[in-house]
Amino acid sequence: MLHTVNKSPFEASSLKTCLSLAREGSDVLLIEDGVYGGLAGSAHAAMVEDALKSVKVYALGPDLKARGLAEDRLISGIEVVDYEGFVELACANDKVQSWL
Amino acid sequence: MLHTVNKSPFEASSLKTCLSLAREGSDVLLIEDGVYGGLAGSAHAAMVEDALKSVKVYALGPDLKARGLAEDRLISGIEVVDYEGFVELACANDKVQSWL
Amino acid sequence: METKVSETKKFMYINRHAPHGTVYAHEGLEVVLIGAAFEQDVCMAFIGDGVFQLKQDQDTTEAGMKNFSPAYRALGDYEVNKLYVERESLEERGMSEDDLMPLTWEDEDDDWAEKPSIRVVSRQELSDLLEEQDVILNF
Amino acid sequence: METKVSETKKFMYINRHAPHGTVYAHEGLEVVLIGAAFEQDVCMAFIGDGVFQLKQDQDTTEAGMKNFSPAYRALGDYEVNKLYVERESLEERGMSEDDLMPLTWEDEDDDWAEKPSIRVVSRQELSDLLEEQDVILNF
Amino acid sequence: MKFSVMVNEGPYTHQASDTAYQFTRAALAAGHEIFRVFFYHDGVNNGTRMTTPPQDDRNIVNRWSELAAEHELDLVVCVAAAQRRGIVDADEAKRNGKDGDNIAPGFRISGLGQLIEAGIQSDRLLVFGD
Amino acid sequence: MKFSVMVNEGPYTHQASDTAYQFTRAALAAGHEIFRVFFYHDGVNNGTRMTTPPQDDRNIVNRWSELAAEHELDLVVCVAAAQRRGIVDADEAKRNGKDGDNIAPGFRISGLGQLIEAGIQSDRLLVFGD
Repeated sequence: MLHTVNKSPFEASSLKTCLSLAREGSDVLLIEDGVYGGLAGSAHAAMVEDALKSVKVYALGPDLKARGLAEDRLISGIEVVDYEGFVELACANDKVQSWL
Repeated sequence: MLHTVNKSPFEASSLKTCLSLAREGSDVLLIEDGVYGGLAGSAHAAMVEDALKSVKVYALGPDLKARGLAEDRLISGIEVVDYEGFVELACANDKVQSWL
Repeated sequence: METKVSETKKFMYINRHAPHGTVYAHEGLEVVLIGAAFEQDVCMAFIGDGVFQLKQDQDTTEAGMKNFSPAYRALGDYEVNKLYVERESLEERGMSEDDLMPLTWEDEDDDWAEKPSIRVVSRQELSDLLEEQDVILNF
Repeated sequence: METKVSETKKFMYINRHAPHGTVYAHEGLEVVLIGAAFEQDVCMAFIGDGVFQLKQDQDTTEAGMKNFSPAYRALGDYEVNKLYVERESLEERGMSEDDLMPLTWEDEDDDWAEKPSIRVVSRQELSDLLEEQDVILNF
Repeated sequence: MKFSVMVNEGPYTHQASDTAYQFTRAALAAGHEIFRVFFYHDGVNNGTRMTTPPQDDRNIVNRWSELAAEHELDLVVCVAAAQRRGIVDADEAKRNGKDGDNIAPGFRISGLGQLIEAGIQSDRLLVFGD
Repeated sequence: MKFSVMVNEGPYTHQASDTAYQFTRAALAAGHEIFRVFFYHDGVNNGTRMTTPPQDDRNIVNRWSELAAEHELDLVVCVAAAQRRGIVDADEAKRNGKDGDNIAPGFRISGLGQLIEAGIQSDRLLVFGD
């Protein structure tokens, strides 16, 4: 199952809710303002690092670039994908849940 | 100075930001989904109770009723006002900041 | 993956927004009611502020808005009778099951016995339910 | 309270939204640039995710959106040169002042010396600044 | 006292327009002046005459139009925000080559300067949004 | 694979419509089928032909119209959501007594059943919103 999160964890609760409900082996894709959730050294980094033990976390490259975030700012273990990769993740998982 | 907060503290950070920046003696008015911030016994009640030591907190009655929240569900010390009271608060304070 | 027209899919409508402050709860409920005609296997989940949608005694008169909360009572008639409410979300908000509207449905396989539609479940149970679905819509 | 047409008021534009995910930052900046013509005493505050608006190296090409971030560089020319950035918000996000665009203005009272527009301030200082304002707009 | 009101979200989707309306009505009832109501961001969508809400719901656009007629309110829709979202009066339609307009009675389209002026001229500026 | 896409926010205000567009384009480029794009909530505002965004910005509405023309996409605007927000085609204008319409090329107005059908018929339903 693919989960997408499009809001910043600093302003909204959706990343936290997603990670609390995503089962082991799920894919989580950070898009739009959700990519801020991937920032290393932030107040929410520990939550994401903890989640990385049981789920795979991706971040959408075009949204990182739009926000001036280089890949080396991301928590280690987060994989960057483009829109093509987003489509591939949607195919590879049996369903998609958007945590709007 | 009057601060208004219109979002639920369970989903958004605006109440927390408001209370961290509101100076002693300020008025804080909870409107729309912001009235959930007034709920006694919630996970955010301690933050509001703490704020009540230095600011006055109001909640908009029509928004409480719309959401089925009786006044006795509110944290003690929160005063309920109607739209007329909202106008009076806006008059009594020299400016209004909406934490959108 | 094979898709048949006659296939019955498991639909979950996740409700995460409080009512009235935004329209998502209201327009989400309209989707569920329309969707009921399609005879799919439907359930609803109420997570986070979504639990406030089921609060009793909503009265929008003074706010001058439409009170759509009575429409939740129609869900049972449309055979939408699995409403999962996350226990942790209720507790975090200082709420309990007693705060929720007593929604029911009539079980035709059990002599039309009136049964409760709301089931308070743990986050873990909800997580399992999510995995079972075919289509998830989030309002 | 007396209001004179010629009065100069203290305007603060508070920016609390990240750029691109929503339009508030972009349309907020448009207000500031238009407002500059009115010769009021103007400042901007960047709080919470608003600090991300000033992040260097924004490139929206692949996302297919407009990159409005270069417009912040025009603020100095419009004499909008008090941009307060909350230190706690930067730190919470793993960011530092080095991440921000080096915005400057030219001080005509100091032989057009180029001076920095961004001032990183504490939450307490920001709280004091809020109190000094006459009009506050929040984007 | 002289108030101005800013509305930043469209009708129905957020409560902002409802709260702004109730505040404006209460201020007028208390004898205050409303210098201007300024519609920005998605707030410009309050200014279309093309809505047909369900009959058992309030009509948010008509409510503003009627309040404006009754109290000679100045309802201003920001032109830049309106262009992004498709709110058009006869002048804008002509300028931008549109085959029709959709502005509701009592609303006018103007620039952001009207907002700044409202901030300068009013004793209080109240903002309602998301 | 057969995808459907749901867009719940209007143009420019939220990135949802942009991301949905980029996803749809990428899916088509990879050879997948787009069964339907359904516009709900403020998403219906993507379907007006009255927008005039700044010339240096993308034209979100036209982008959808052009993609639809190129790939015969089915762009469906929810009728109930459209009525609340003032998105109108010729039929709706007639039914609701409006003096014009504003629907953009390539979009059609229909009921919520089209969303449910998309969920049933598609292998994956992707939702983009606030």
